Amino acid sequence: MDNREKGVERKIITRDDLSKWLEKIKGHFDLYAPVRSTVVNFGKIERVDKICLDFMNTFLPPKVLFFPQTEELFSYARDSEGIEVKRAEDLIKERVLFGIRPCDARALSILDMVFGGEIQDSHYIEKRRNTVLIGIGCTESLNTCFCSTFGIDPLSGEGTDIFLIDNGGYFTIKEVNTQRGRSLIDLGNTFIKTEKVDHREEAGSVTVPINIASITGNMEKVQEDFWNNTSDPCLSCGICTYVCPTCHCFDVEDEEKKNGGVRFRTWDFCMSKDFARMASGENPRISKGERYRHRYFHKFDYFPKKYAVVGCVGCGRCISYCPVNMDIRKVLERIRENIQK
Amino acid sequence: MKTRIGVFVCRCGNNIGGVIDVPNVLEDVRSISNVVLAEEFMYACSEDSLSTLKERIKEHGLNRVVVAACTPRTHEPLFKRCCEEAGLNRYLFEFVNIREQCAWIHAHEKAKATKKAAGLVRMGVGKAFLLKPREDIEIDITPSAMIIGGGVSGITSALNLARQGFEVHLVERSDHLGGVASDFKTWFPDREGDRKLSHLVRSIECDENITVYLSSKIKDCSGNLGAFTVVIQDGDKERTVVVGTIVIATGAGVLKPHGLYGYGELSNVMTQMEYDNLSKRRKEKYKKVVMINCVGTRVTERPYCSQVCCMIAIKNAISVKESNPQAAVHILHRDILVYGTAEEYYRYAMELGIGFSRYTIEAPPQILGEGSGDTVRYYDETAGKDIDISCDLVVLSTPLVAQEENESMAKLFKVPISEERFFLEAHQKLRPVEFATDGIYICGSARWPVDIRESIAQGYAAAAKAAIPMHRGRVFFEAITASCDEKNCSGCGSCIEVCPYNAVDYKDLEEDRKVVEVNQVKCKGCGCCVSACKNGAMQQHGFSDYQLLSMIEMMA
Amino acid sequence: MEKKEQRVDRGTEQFSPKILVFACNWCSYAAADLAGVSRLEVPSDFRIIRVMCSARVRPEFVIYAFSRGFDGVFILGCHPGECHYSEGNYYTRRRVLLLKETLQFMGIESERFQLRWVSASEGAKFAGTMKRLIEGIRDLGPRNIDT
Amino acid sequence: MIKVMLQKKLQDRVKELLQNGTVSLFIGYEQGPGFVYVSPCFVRDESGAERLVLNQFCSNNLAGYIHEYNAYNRRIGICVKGCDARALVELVKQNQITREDLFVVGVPCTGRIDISKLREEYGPKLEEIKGISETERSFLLETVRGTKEIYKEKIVFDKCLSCTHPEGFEYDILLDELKIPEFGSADPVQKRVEEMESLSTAEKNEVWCSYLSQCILCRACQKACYACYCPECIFDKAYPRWFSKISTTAQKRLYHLIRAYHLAGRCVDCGECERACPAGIPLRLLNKKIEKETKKLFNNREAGINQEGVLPLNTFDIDDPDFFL
Repeated sequence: MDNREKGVERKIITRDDLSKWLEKIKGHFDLYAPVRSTVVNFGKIERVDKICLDFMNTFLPPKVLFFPQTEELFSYARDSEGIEVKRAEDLIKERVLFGIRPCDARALSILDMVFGGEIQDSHYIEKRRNTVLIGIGCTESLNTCFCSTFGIDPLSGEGTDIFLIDNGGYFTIKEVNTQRGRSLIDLGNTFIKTEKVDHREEAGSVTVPINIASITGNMEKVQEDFWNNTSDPCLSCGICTYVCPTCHCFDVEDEEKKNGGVRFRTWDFCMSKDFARMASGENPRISKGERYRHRYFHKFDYFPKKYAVVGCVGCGRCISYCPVNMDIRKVLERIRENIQK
Repeated sequence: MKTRIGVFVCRCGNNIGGVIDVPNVLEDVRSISNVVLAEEFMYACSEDSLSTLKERIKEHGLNRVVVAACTPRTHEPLFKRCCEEAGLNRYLFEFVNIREQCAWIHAHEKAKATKKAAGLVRMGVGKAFLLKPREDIEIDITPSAMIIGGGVSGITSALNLARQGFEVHLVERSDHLGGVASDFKTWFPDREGDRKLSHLVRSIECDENITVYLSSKIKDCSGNLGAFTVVIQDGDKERTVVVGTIVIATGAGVLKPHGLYGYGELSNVMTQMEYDNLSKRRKEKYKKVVMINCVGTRVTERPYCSQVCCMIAIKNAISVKESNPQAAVHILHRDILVYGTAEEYYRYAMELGIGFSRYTIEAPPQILGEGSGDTVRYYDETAGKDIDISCDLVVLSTPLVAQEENESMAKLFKVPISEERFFLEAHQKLRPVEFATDGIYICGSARWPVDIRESIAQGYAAAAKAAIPMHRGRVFFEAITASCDEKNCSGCGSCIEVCPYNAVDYKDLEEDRKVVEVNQVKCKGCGCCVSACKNGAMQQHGFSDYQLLSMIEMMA
Repeated sequence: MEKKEQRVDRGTEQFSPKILVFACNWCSYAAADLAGVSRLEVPSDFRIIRVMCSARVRPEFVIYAFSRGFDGVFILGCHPGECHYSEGNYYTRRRVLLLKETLQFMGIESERFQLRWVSASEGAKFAGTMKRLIEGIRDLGPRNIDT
Repeated sequence: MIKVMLQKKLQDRVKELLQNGTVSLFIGYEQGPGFVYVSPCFVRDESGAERLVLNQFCSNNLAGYIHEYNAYNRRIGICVKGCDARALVELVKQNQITREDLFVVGVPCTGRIDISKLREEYGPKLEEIKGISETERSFLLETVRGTKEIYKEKIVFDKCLSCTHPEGFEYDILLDELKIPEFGSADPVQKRVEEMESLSTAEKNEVWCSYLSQCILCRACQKACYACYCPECIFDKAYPRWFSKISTTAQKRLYHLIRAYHLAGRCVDCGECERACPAGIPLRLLNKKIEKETKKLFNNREAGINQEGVLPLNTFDIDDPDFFL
């Protein structure tokens, strides 16, 4: 099918020029972009030609750059006088994140509510404030994608500073949403041309939405043994949580050293048996079913109640990486059926 | 209750204090949380230090005590007892070795030794923090002893223990009792012998508490103080006895110096022992006797002094001379070692006209003659020339050497032997007739070449030591056994497979789950099972993963 | 967050490795004491943890120590056949060998992890062995703990 | 369509087993998010038996679920391929279950398809695949664009290339004769182990660091393993804390070393760890290395082959090698 409009005037940048632009950006900012090793992940770019452009989406979501798996909060030193606490140095140099997908951009806006709401998490906010996002639209989708469920347009740059669309030989600069974005565009002025092009405005394959309208708000109606049975194949590993762009639970750990130590926060996952275990040894979510229920409640019940938004963006990572092929869409459908029963 | 750790660093006079900057160590230790007190002692083991220690425990409400001093192998019991006297459970004490394993071996780098000592104390504190109170394990003791070796020392031990009312099993590998001593015509120093020995042997035979096993060997030994199970082999027969204690009195052998001074080739060259035995059986009248001392000893392959040969040589020289005053007796020696009252006999020998001449190891004496030796030629340092002595008998003073079986015996009883293959006691000064292994004792020349006087003294000593637990009737073991946390046990059975004592076995839980259980009496606390346990359900008291990791962590 | 610690002695410019030693109570710990009693000189770069038997040293301790930045881990035990607990050191020998191979495979020099037999009477052997092994670690240089 | 027949046979037998109360739970496979994606399936009543599928994509080693469900069920029915039966042999040997508590249904296998290999051969649009059949040498994929033939050895799991079954294992039912499939090429992992061994230590370190940099410590490799059955894992212990979630290379190396070491002599080479790894780390490499060494050094047989024997680290030989001393 061909959805191209003929002869629309757009700002474009060729693939070659994109590299040059990014090279220039790299001169002013720390540049992060997708890099391929065993998997594709966001990484700090030393050489622009290492950037991977033919990726569907990264293995780990961009949250790693704002809420890293392990993050130092502060360090402390003890001597006979007392304890001295030193806050971890936060990101000072501004950086550019190139290649964020629309679903992940939405996910960041969700994380903003968590870390920048009632409680301001300075570690996150600082990093977020100092990062410019260059998004790339999805002209193709994976069969695990279901972002349209949550009203996400794969070709809209909501939440990004600059939004590009890959047109094969060249990228269209579809949106420049912020002042910071404009200044980045200024850096690339010599490479960005305005041309009449065949412009693609729709995703190559639209993601299939699922009906969640009757789910949020009605989760309580799901019977208990539903969770036990549904969670049967689950291995209680941490993959779905760690690859989820909106999961943000963390654990705080101290690493003791001689006369002092460092306090870190690290990602934690709610499918872990120990996640809810208290110091007393009491564990309110001892069974796999209870933990599984909690995971779905968090995304489709607690989140909408608290932030008026569903805590899922339909990126499909948890489906692709699940070692036992559990499918969140299938589970949601079964939840709907169970509620209706 | 808050953990309150008291750290006490011993200077051991100059031994530790001379190398390690003790105040510096204390300063470092004070910065560790939960350390409420850090003090130094000049001698921590002295009576007044111990009473100060007790006071400090009470005064500061200490519930963990760390002493950094010498080695736990000798002084740990002392401090543990001290803690106990101050009302603190003995298992809440931790010993740090900063003398033998720090000050003494690193005396050449004092700054580093101080840093290391502080680190070692930190590790000790790290472990002390996690110590848990325990009670010793109590075991009943079988009131019987096994004496291995029917020589003078073993006989003495056996008689002594039997007279205290204990059942004694005396095992001798030859067909008669008496050991090396039965080869001697006379004993040093009173030069009586035969009569005394036969008296001792008769006493053994008459004592109804003693069972003698002649021509027998030990085939196997298992168990521990209180209940050793020993298998005695006599030809094809095997007997198993259970005894509370074991005394090793296997003595020593005499070196047969083949290849030295024509021994084995010349008919009139023999060892002191052979001469003694010969003169016991028939009266020989030799006119020209030359004795050569230090044959095969104090040399590279056998660097030790056998301690008894000089005296044997003098004793035999005197007896030659006394039975035939015309005889010319010469002792060629490298040095004469006659300690204590034996010096008298040395003088007496000289008065009798026995010649003593020194030879050097660089130019050892030569025996000249065909078929039998007729001349001994040696280089006399004083005269500065070779001197020939004519002879009709050459007697070689050879050292006592460790029994060949010592190695296999050591493995059987799990006790150490020295580089010279003699048995190694727990501590030369502090625990001379004991092994580090409880319930096994050592006496006589199995430990080190000794004369008959000492053999007898040690025989008594070993008997006295062995009698202590048997009189008490029960023994307390350090509770460093392993135990299994049922909650975490997966029941995989690895621990059962590796336990050398069959102390671990399955136990069925109600909830249809198999877990293991450790028999606290059978467990000897090696920790094999703990390392085999994958998730740490099995732990050894006093050496738990948590405690050892904490030590590593304190070091990192 | 992980930095290569500078552990070079300024005075001698010599690298002071961080070495963990497990010694069994009956043989090698006694040998270390004997080395002390004999006033032998031993480099001070190691710390001994006393265990009742070398078989108590679970391989995880070794892995843990390497993860915590130790440059070397040595286990000292009784000679084969002389184990106070009959057979503990045979288990140790297997465990150590397999772990050495595995460590090497994962990029940690197997020379950093050593097993030696030292009996209670071998004070001099203890001193000599430690000297040699520590020298070996010095030659290998510091471990980069974040890699 | 022999496969479909087998699937039907399986469904019927399971229905029967549940009906007459032989088992209270049957663990098999069901359709996941697409034809090529298969999920473990837990059937508790006869009506559920229809969910069961059986095809060349059913690769999970279901033995891993046994320790979790054993406590709650009288007797568990389980569907195993020849290779998975090795895990059952080990579980019985390691006292995790008694053979009588299991009802083992052996399913024939001619090699299972590795999705990542398939993706390389076929392309990313795996949702196009709607059916599968096979010939002696190839799999025939029925797709929306017609049938596509792919040589088996190109897309089966590496482990399938050197397939091994346990000796003398008694299945309760065999759906069809169990044969060891033969392929033209051998399992490349042995060669990869050798390649790794030939590198210098620094190079090895570099390779592992690059692998470990991808590791997210999700511990799926561990959770997917049949042999991970401890009530509380050493990595989860708070006291002592062997392992923290702080994601440094050092921590990751500790994790992978301990995991592999704990599997010494127990790894049945089902490859679940590697398959589960979302970051594509070749974990079998480490397991194979340990298997190779235990074989070479201690003359130990692969795990799960025979029903006798002691784990290599739970025993010793007085003449064990001591060249390293």
